[in-house]
Amino acid sequence: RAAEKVTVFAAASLKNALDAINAEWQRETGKETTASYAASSTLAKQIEQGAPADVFISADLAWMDYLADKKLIKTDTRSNLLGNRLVLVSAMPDSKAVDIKPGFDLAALVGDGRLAMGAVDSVPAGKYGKAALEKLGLWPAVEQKIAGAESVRAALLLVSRGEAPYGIVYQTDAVADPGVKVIGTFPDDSHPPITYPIAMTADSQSADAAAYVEFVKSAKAAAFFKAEGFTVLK
Amino acid sequence: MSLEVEARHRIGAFTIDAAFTSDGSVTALFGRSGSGKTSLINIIAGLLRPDVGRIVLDGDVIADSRKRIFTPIHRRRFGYVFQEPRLFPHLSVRGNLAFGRWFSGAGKSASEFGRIVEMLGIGHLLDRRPSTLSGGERQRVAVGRALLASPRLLLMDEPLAALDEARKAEILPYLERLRDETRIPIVYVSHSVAEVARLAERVIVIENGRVLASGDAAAILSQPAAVHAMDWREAGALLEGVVESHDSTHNLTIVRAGECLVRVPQLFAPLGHSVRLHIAARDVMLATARPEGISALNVFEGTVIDLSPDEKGSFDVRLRCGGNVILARITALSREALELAPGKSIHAIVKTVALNHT
Amino acid sequence: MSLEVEARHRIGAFTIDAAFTSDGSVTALFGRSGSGKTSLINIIAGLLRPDVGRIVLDGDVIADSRKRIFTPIHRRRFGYVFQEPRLFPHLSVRGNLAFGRWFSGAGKSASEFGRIVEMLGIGHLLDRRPSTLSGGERQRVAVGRALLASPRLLLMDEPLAALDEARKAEILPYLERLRDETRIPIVYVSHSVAEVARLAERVIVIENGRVLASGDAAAILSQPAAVHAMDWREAGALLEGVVESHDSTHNLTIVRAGECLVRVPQLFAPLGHSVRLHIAARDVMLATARPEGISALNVFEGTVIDLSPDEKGSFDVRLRCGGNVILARITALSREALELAPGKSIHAIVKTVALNHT
Amino acid sequence: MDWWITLSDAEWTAVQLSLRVATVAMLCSLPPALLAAMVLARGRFWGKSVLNGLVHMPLVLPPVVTGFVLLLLFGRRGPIGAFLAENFGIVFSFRWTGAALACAVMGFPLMVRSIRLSIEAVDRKLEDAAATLGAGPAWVFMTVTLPLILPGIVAGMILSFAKAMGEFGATITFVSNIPGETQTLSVAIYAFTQVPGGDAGAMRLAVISVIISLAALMLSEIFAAVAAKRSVAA
Amino acid sequence: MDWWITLSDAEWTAVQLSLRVATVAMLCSLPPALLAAMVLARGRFWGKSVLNGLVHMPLVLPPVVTGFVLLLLFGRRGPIGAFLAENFGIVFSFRWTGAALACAVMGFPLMVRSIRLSIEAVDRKLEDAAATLGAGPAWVFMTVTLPLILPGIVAGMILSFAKAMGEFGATITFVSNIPGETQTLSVAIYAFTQVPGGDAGAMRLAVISVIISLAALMLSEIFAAVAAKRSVAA
Ligand SMILES: Nc1ncnc2c1ncn2[C@@H]1O[C@H](COP(=O)(O)OP(=O)(O)OP(=O)(O)O)[C@@H](O)[C@H]1O
Ligand SMILES: Nc1ncnc2c1ncn2[C@@H]1O[C@H](COP(=O)(O)OP(=O)(O)OP(=O)(O)O)[C@@H](O)[C@H]1O
Ligand SMILES: [Mg+2]
Ligand SMILES: [Mg+2]
Repeated sequence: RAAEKVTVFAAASLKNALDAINAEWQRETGKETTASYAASSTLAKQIEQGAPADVFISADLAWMDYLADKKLIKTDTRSNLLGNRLVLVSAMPDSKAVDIKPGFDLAALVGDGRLAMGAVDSVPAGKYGKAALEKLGLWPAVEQKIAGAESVRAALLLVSRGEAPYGIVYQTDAVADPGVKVIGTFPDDSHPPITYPIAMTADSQSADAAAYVEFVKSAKAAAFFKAEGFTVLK
Repeated sequence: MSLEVEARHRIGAFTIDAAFTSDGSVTALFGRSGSGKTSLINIIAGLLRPDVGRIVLDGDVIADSRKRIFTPIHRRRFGYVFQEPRLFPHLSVRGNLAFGRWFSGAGKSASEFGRIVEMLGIGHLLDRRPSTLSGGERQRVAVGRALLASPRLLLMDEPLAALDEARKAEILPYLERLRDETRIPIVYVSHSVAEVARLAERVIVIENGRVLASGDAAAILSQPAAVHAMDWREAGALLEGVVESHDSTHNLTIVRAGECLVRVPQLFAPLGHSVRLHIAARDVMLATARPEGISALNVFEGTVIDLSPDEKGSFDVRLRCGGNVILARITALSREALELAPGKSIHAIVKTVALNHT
Repeated sequence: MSLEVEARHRIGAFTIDAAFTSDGSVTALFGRSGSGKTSLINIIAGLLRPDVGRIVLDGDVIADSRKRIFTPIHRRRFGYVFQEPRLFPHLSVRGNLAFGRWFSGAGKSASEFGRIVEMLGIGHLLDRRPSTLSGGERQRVAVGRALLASPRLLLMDEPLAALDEARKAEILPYLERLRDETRIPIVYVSHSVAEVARLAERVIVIENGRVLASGDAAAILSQPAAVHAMDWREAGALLEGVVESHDSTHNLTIVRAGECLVRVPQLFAPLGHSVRLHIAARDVMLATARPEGISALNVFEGTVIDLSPDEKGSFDVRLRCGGNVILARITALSREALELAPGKSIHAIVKTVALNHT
Repeated sequence: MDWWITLSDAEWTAVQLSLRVATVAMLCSLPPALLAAMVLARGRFWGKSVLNGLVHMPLVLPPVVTGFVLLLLFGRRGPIGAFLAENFGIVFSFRWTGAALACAVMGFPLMVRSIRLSIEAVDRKLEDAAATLGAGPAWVFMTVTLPLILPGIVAGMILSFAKAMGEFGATITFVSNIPGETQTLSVAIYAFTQVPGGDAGAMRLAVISVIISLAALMLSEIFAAVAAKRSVAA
Repeated sequence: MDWWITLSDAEWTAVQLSLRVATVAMLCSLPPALLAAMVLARGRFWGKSVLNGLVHMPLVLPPVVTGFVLLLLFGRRGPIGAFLAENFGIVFSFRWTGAALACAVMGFPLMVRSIRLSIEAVDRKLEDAAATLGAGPAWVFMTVTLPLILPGIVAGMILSFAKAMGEFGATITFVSNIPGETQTLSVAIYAFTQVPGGDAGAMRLAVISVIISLAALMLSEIFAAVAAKRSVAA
């Protein structure tokens, strides 16, 4: 029976939206799904080692590319599912909105505090954040002030707990946290597009996997993703 | 130099309920295995806190459960030689010996250290670990450790049990000197009447957690009923005497006890020094007439006080000889032959070598 | 019933280099503290593997380092009463006693269990943990544990050291019966001449890891030189005799040893049974003429063989009396008074109660 | 006890699974841990340091690395995993058995250390005494050594159990986060911390985890107290 | 030894930092661990179970949760953190001291258990003997108990050190991943595992970590052997 269930390996940040979508899918089709949420890196390596996953949704392109290189996904089923935006958050309710553009003195804003973000060479959000800061020419000034968290959630926590006055996180996480205030959004062109790709795995035996992928890409599902703050890509 | 002990305590099914006072400088605890000697000593040391108890040493109340006084163990400064050696395994023999000195302030001088080490014959062991010692060596180190802690009271639980006689003969005189010179009171557990007779002024006989008899060593050791717990073979009389003269050509010392002059193997005590002689009942022979041409040097005239009941074919006869009470153990057959009865005058014969206690 | 031991071993600065054979059923190991008795027993048991060694029991080669034979400890079935009790703390007394039975196959019968428990007086302790026992109680359980393992050889390292005399007097006869009835050989370490005299047929005297003297108990115990390691006070002669008659009205037994008739406290042995009498030198009095009207029941005529050198004012006189050699210890003064010299005829006087060994 | 009722089926499953995984991990690692402890405490052989190092490895390496190593070795395509699956039908990958394996491995050094410490404290003279009474080496171990090291064994088991309750790094890396199969309590807690609004859920599960572990601790203490009463050194 | 040369400065810094963090964590947790072990082994008081549970908490909870709790308590705004910062100038957040605190807390239950096990094995009769020789409770502890529990202390220290080398969950959550300040070896290893193709780097650092721990283990074994030789039960 387990083989008939669709098994989704998805980035941990998608848990809320995907849980809702899976529930909806079950209501409509009567079919159950199994979702395993973990870091994209973990999931990719598990798929490489023969994990019984039918569908993989990664939080960045790199790990999907990693599997594609090894021919472990059905490339024809791959598409970019979601997008996200990077925002600058502050824990201080009275902080003013800022305009993030080249020449913006982020270093002065941060002062002698820390700028929390995902770890810049391992966590996807950190990688995007670093790219944006470099593109805007702000990186050299703030490089020494970065506190690289283990995930966006941890970075957000650092800000909401007042450890770091400012942080760079995904919009999706920021809007859900009443403890922080979004004071600026990074221009979309300042960093490579934040993309959550989806694909079926090469080993997938499930008859329903294709239908499930279509469902996740459907407008019905899109509503759930949007509710969590994601941009739905077409 | 007075010790007052009172204790009532239950451990499992065993109840200790004992009280005694002793003003002797050495108090012997006698009793069969399991009678509660160690428990009693533990109570004195403070290791066992009795349900009800009171310990007074020289007027100093060490513990009194009614008044909620309890001097902590380490403030009592009671040197304790445990029944088992209990050496510190992580310290060398030297470390074990020195342990008490760290805490006793001044401590014994270096020369005292050397003296005790030599007396115990543990000089060659100082750098060894306790785990490499033989049973007797451990016991000797344990004795040294307690002695070197400058205690104000020594508790010794069968301290010489695992030692050979020659070694005992070296340690006992040291304990005697301790008793006589430094006047540290000692509570001493032993199954050997010879040891007790030699050291103890007071004897407490324990049976089943209770004091069966207590009193002067002389009195207790000549009470056959009380010595059931001890070596029955060693029961006898204890005479108090003073050194009268020395006969060094023959290695003899003459001790005056009451009106009797007793020849004993040479003692190294000055004239006039008071000494105690234990004359075991089994070593005393009786004769109706003064015998001639015999090797025994001590013949005392006396009268029979009374006879104990027959015990396995032998009688203990109490005699009064020149102000002393002497005990003689004879067979039923001899009793008939000599027609012994209270009031009969008799000669008691004791070999000098039988009085050798070293 | 023959034991052959040969061992050479270094432990730290101590070297053991001993060889002895014994065909007695009880072999006593004598020696001062630290002389290597326990080490030797450990070698026999297999707990210490000597550099060079050979153990043969009744022709059965238990270990031989040259032939690379080494029977594992648990296959030797040598019951070992350690110097310290070594009870299993996680088992009850009953569990400790039964331990050996689990492995010895048949094991002792239940009645034997009851007999041993009663003899040791540990019946009321069966459900207790060893940690709650007194020192002597532990030692008794350790003895019981070894006895109940149905050993083919018993190794006993001062098994009675912590016991009172009354208890010893209950255990010794049991060991005697073991020796006489089951004929289990025993290697016995003790500092007590009385115990050894009573039990042992062969005595090995160890000094500093070497065998100083070995031989028949009678021979060794009357060699003052060899008994330095033992209680000097207990040195004496060992007489082999047979029960001649019983005098139950007076609780006496008459033993014939050579041509001497010795009156001893009643023995519970049948007529004709052979017994051994230990007559301590200190208990023997000499007289030039047969004394009259004395309580001592044993007067033997004899002649002086020789006199030992003067030792602290006393001499050991060897006498030949009716085919036996008897030792008498007298003072230098008596020696002069009686004009003792080899060849002189003399009377030896021994009290019956002095021969009481129980 | 409001939150109790609000435990979802999935969470309830996670609780049961955690219990099963922790118990199995604890019990199955006991025999090898005993063996390793015995060898380390008593053995004298050349490779002892290597063995000792190996035993401590799961402690020294980040759990993610341990999990990854397990994935490489015991995964469907791993040498050991493939061997076991083919010859004995034992499959670890993405099964609860794999979670138990991960937890057992992570708790192994803790268990070995505890037991080893106890073995080293055993008075070997008692073992000698047992031998003179006719007990061969195996019997000596069973009747003397084992009862005497019971406190160490209990301590080791408790550490292993508690560790298994808290383990997620190696588990999620090795067998992913599959509800009902490999999603233990702590993995579920982790997943909750990765999404906005998950804190309450994480907290609720953490409380359950703590309660279970406290109960286990208490049991072990009672057991240890009984054992201690029985085996005071004589 | 090729890879040695290829250690980047940052990695080299991580190595040094790890050593410092692990050493400090081990040493600083020793006194409280001793105290806790003593109280748990010897004390008889009402809240003992609670204390015992508390000590085991870091083992039971996922490290991320422990890190989160540390952040709540010892963070800049946390009650203890604020108090310490104000009164003693001790700051944990984003400092290596915070990493050390996290590692110390994670290793605490391991250390306490080892020491406690040893304390429970101490023959109290020896302590009694010391008391009769005039040693007060503190001296008895110093001169008798402490030397006798040395094996347990060493075992506990080694476990704590090894744990500190492998800890990253609580560390990264509490003090994030700041190169040169809080990026310990295992945090760096973790970062490597999160990027495609980072395995080689992770492996290199893992090897270093293992070598350091092996060296520490070996040292402790030598030390323990010496101590054991000294204190065979008499
Ligand atoms: N590991 C060791 N290192 C050095 N010397 C040792 C070691 N073990 C034992 N010895 C020495 O060997 C000698 C013999 O010890 P053993 O225990 O055999 O004596 P023993 O005759 O049984 O003495 P006791 O009557 O005191 O029990 C002792 O002097 C002891 O100090
Ligand atoms: N925890 C306990 N539970 C039950 N009984 C106990 C406990 N501890 C001691 N006893 C009993 O108390 C009695 C007295 O013990 P103690 O050690 O004082 O005897 P002892 O006179 O020193 O004997 P020994 O001469 O054999 O050393 C013993 O019968 C012993 O069994
Ligand atoms: Mg006692
Ligand atoms: Mg010995």
